[in-house]
Amino acid sequence: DQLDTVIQRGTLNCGVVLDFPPMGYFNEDNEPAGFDVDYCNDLAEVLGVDVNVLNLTWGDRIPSLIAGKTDVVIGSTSDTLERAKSVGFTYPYFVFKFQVIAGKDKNIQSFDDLKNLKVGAALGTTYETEYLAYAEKKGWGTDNYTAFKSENDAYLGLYQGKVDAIISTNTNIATKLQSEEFAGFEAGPFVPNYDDVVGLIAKRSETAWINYLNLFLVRQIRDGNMNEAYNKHFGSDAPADLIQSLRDNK
Amino acid sequence: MISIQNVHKSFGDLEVLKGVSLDVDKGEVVSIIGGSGSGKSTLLYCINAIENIQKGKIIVDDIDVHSKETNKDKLRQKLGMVFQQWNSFPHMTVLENAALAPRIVKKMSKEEAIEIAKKELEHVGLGDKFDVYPTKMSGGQQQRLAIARALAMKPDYMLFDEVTSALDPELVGEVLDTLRLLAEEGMTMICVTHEMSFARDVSDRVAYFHEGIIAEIGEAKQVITDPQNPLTQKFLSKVR
Amino acid sequence: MISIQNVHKSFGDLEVLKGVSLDVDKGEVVSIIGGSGSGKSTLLYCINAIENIQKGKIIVDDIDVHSKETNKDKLRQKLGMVFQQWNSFPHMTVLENAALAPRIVKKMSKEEAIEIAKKELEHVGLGDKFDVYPTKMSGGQQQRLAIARALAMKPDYMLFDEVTSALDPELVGEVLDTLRLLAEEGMTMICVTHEMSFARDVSDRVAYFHEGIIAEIGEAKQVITDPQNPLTQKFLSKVR
Amino acid sequence: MNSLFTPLSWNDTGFILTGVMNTVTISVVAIVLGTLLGLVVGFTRAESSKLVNTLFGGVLDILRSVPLIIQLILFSTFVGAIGYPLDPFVAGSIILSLYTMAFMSEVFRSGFESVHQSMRTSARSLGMTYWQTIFYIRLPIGLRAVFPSWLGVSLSVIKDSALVSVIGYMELLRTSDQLISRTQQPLEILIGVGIFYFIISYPLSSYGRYVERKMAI
Amino acid sequence: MEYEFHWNVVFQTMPELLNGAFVTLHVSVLAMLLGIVIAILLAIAKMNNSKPFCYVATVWVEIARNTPALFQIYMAYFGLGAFGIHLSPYVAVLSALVFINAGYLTETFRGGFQSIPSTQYSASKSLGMTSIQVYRYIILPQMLRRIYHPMTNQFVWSILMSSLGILVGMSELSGTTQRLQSLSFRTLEFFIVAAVMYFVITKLVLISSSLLSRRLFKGEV
Ligand SMILES: Nc1ncnc2c1ncn2[C@@H]1O[C@H](COP(=O)(O)OP(=O)(O)OP(=O)(O)O)[C@@H](O)[C@H]1O
Ligand SMILES: Nc1ncnc2c1ncn2[C@@H]1O[C@H](COP(=O)(O)OP(=O)(O)OP(=O)(O)O)[C@@H](O)[C@H]1O
Ligand SMILES: [Mg+2]
Ligand SMILES: [Mg+2]
Repeated sequence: DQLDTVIQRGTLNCGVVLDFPPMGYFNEDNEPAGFDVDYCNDLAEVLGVDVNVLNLTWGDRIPSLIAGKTDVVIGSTSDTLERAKSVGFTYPYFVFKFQVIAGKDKNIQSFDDLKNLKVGAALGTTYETEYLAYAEKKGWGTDNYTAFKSENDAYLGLYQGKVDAIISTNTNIATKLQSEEFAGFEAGPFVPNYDDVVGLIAKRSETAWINYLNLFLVRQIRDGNMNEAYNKHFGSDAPADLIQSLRDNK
Repeated sequence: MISIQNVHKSFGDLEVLKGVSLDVDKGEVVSIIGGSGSGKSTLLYCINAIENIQKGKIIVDDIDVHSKETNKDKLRQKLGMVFQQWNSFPHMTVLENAALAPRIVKKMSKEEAIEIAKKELEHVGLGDKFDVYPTKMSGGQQQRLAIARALAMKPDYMLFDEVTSALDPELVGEVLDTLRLLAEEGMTMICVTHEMSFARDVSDRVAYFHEGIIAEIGEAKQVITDPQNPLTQKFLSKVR
Repeated sequence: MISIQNVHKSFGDLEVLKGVSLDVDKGEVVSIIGGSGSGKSTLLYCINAIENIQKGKIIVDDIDVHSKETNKDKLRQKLGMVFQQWNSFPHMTVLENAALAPRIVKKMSKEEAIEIAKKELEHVGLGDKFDVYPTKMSGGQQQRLAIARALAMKPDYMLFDEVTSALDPELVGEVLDTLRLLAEEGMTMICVTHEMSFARDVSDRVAYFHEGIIAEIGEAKQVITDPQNPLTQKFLSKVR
Repeated sequence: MNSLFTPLSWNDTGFILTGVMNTVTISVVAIVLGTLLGLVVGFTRAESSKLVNTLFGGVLDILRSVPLIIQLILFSTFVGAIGYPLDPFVAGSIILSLYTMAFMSEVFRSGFESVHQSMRTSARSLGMTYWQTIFYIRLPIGLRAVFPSWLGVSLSVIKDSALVSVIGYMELLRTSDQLISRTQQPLEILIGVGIFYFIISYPLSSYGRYVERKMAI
Repeated sequence: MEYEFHWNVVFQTMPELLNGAFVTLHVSVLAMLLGIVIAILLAIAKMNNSKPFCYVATVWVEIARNTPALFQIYMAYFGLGAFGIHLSPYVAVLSALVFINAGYLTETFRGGFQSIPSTQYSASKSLGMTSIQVYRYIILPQMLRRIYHPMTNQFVWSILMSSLGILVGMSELSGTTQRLQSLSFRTLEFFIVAAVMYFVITKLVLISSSLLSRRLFKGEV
């Protein structure tokens, strides 16, 4: 099975979305870096194989698995039941909150303030779906909505002024706000009533492999690797409630 | 009457007509023969004001062709012209080809234009081809169409530029017969041609062109069968 | 000797040759005249085994042209052929055009092939054009090249299919002169032609084709100047 | 914490060059393979019966009527799904070559057919065999006649190779996309990319048009 | 093959896919119409040899023909964004397609015009037609026939290239497909259906175009 294949091949093909800092991004040497990339490295290490990090867009994640280009995708994949019909999920490895980022001048207090603003998000993400569902419920229509092919494009669009606000994750927003380029922006309200619980994904049929990955995730927390990676990329210890919820969700 | 008086014409540095004079009377048929590039076509274009001239004058029925005041579109209605390549309009039927100019240039009613077109098409023997597209016809038929199309404008003069030289040998006859018919009907015609027997039998006078001048001109039979100018003799011996 | 015996040939439903018989002796020159579509070209193609036949027989020097056993590529080396158009290979120089077939078909060495090619090109008066590309030459020169190219294969017979009808009138002469030269040298030739004076002066016999049969055949001068068959008379009066 | 946004620097030269090289590589592969396949298919189509032609035509039609980007995604997903995952370069080369072939075969077919029947006949009348006629007459004349169209298709392949980025091949446009994310300087980078394509494409397309004009005379 | 096809997901979302197909058609038709108008102006500019216009036209044509469509779209989207000109994905794809269509059609129009033998002009003139009449009755009708097929091909090309909208998040057929497949992760099914839809659209366009041409152009050219 997949586990044997990886070990025999001696390389782990690990898919990461590299435009989603700090989970995945390119550093100034154009090398992959980030929380997810560290997880790839950790996984390869325990497997005793080399790692090959593949750069994916949101939309690429499943095709790359089905196409066999990746063995596992560590790419902040929301664990919806619909998707679980197509692909195998591990236990959660991270929990995001979806949040709005917008120019300070837009002065957004609540999610409903988005009503008449131009809003964007990356195509094929769960927060896109959530925003669209919310907008539909409120009868806002989709005229003010812009989809971007990637997270980076969404930020670039926000930066250039194509849109007034974008929906992204709390982590990414926090990272972006630390850079000078985004000095004029601020984090806005969270998407109401939604925690984005994400897991690793692998081929649905590979239960043994998914078992292994589950254990790997447990050990990441238990052995402190999780906290270390968190520290490296977020600049603080992992919050207790995050650890707790990961443990609970098991 | 067409009166050509000492006409000079150049394309850039190339002097193509070097002083040509020729008078063609009402009812007369003049054939022009001569080697390739000697300026025969150019002369016809100048008569029709499609090309301008640098020196000299061309007078058609008291109108100075190249004067600024002349309405050239109007003038051309007097002068029918048929060219070497079949230039029927490929996107129209035979009848539409012939009826177009009477309708849009002479502003005839559609019915009138079609009536005239039909008459002229029958005149040249295309009475059974009204609704055919010209591309479906032989070269000879296309040339006869071109003649009918010109005739439908009721011109006073007809200019023919080697109308048979792009045709298969067997189709030449039918076109020449049409020209012969026109000549017999008294049309005033200038024909550039390679058909020596036609020039001899049908025209009143023949002019031999050599490098932009008329090297010899005279009564048709005399020029073809007993040319005086050595250049004409040489040319005629080559084309037999 | 070429012996054509009661040959029938159809394209689909269209019967093009309806029983043609003709014997051409060594050294003889036979001209074929006739209207468009009468099957003249088709007969030449059948002799050369480019088209097959449905009935009858064609024998060239005791070889049955259309028999299954016949090596047709080999047979064609005996029979030089020149067409109305599209003859020269535009991607090769004149010399390469003429040397190609001797080299690749007869497997001569390059030197031999070039020597023969040069000889035949000089034969037709193209001794100064070896390195020119055919597209830069006049139509008449291209036709003479085609003749030289065929001659370079040392054929026993030459078939000519209206080799002058795509040419400007002034260029016809030079090609006919080349044919005349070949005839004088004793080449056996079948010439489809529209040039009546050539047929009369150069050939031994003339055959008049009408709708797939030989309507009249006889001594050249007689057929052209004093045809017996009314169809021939009509045809000749049309082409003059 | 690493800085997220860093401006373009000389460090990036190597990275950009890799993108350039990858664009060139996959274009060359597709043009070469597409040309060879196109020659064979084009020749077969020019010479074969209507039935064979219709069959071939159907397949080629699909390649020409489905957007390249969809073909790329479908193919690379499909081969993976049946258990033979391919490297983006390999998958991209295969689809791009087939896509090229679909256009090249039409080009060559018309080339073969452009050699007038009478010219073939006159070659045969000299005693050349069928294959000799093909190699000495039809191929050289036909290829010459279609050279400008061949060049046109090749240039469009170079341009279309940008689409292979969607299956993860790091060609020039994807490279620059990544740099844009990091530097937030889209204009400079895009203009650079545009100039690159232009200096490859413009001289060749001008040359093609020049040849075409010369042949028309 | 381990992959199991789940077609029902796709069929449930058919209305959205059809809507995407409509947007595809919509943007290509618009891109074609605008492209034609601009191309006519550019072709006239190029043929008149009036220096500044001719120069602009040449630059336009050469850039359009010598850079990838994907580049044009990025340029319209993010390149112009750097100047503070913000086009929506729809408008960005539309303007890139218009830009390229205009570039290619300019050459088509010019070629079509030049392919009409000048003898048609002199022949018409010799019948006494004015220049406007010659264009109206003789030149333009013949030109339309010659450029009709290249124009059809350009239109099909526009349809296919609008699929690049996927890369700027436009909701045409490809973009919609991408979005829908990410919800359920049924990649193959969705893209197969999209491929079939593209094929059908282009075939329909080609068929109706040839039916139309049979009605429009009775005589052959
Ligand atoms: N529009 C033009 N521009 C430049 N040169 C021209 C033009 N038209 C004709 N010429 C040149 O003028 C000369 C005379 O041409 P013209 O067509 O009058 O000859 P011609 O006697 O009719 O010959 P042919 O028998 O071949 O028709 C030729 O050398 C030709 O190349
Ligand atoms: N390959 C072919 N397939 C079908 N019909 C053909 C073919 N070749 C010739 N024909 C027809 O056979 C008839 C005789 O043709 P052929 O070329 O032999 O006439 P021809 O006497 O040489 O006429 P021309 O003087 O025009 O050259 C014509 O009606 C022609 O359309
Ligand atoms: Mg002339
Ligand atoms: Mg013939």
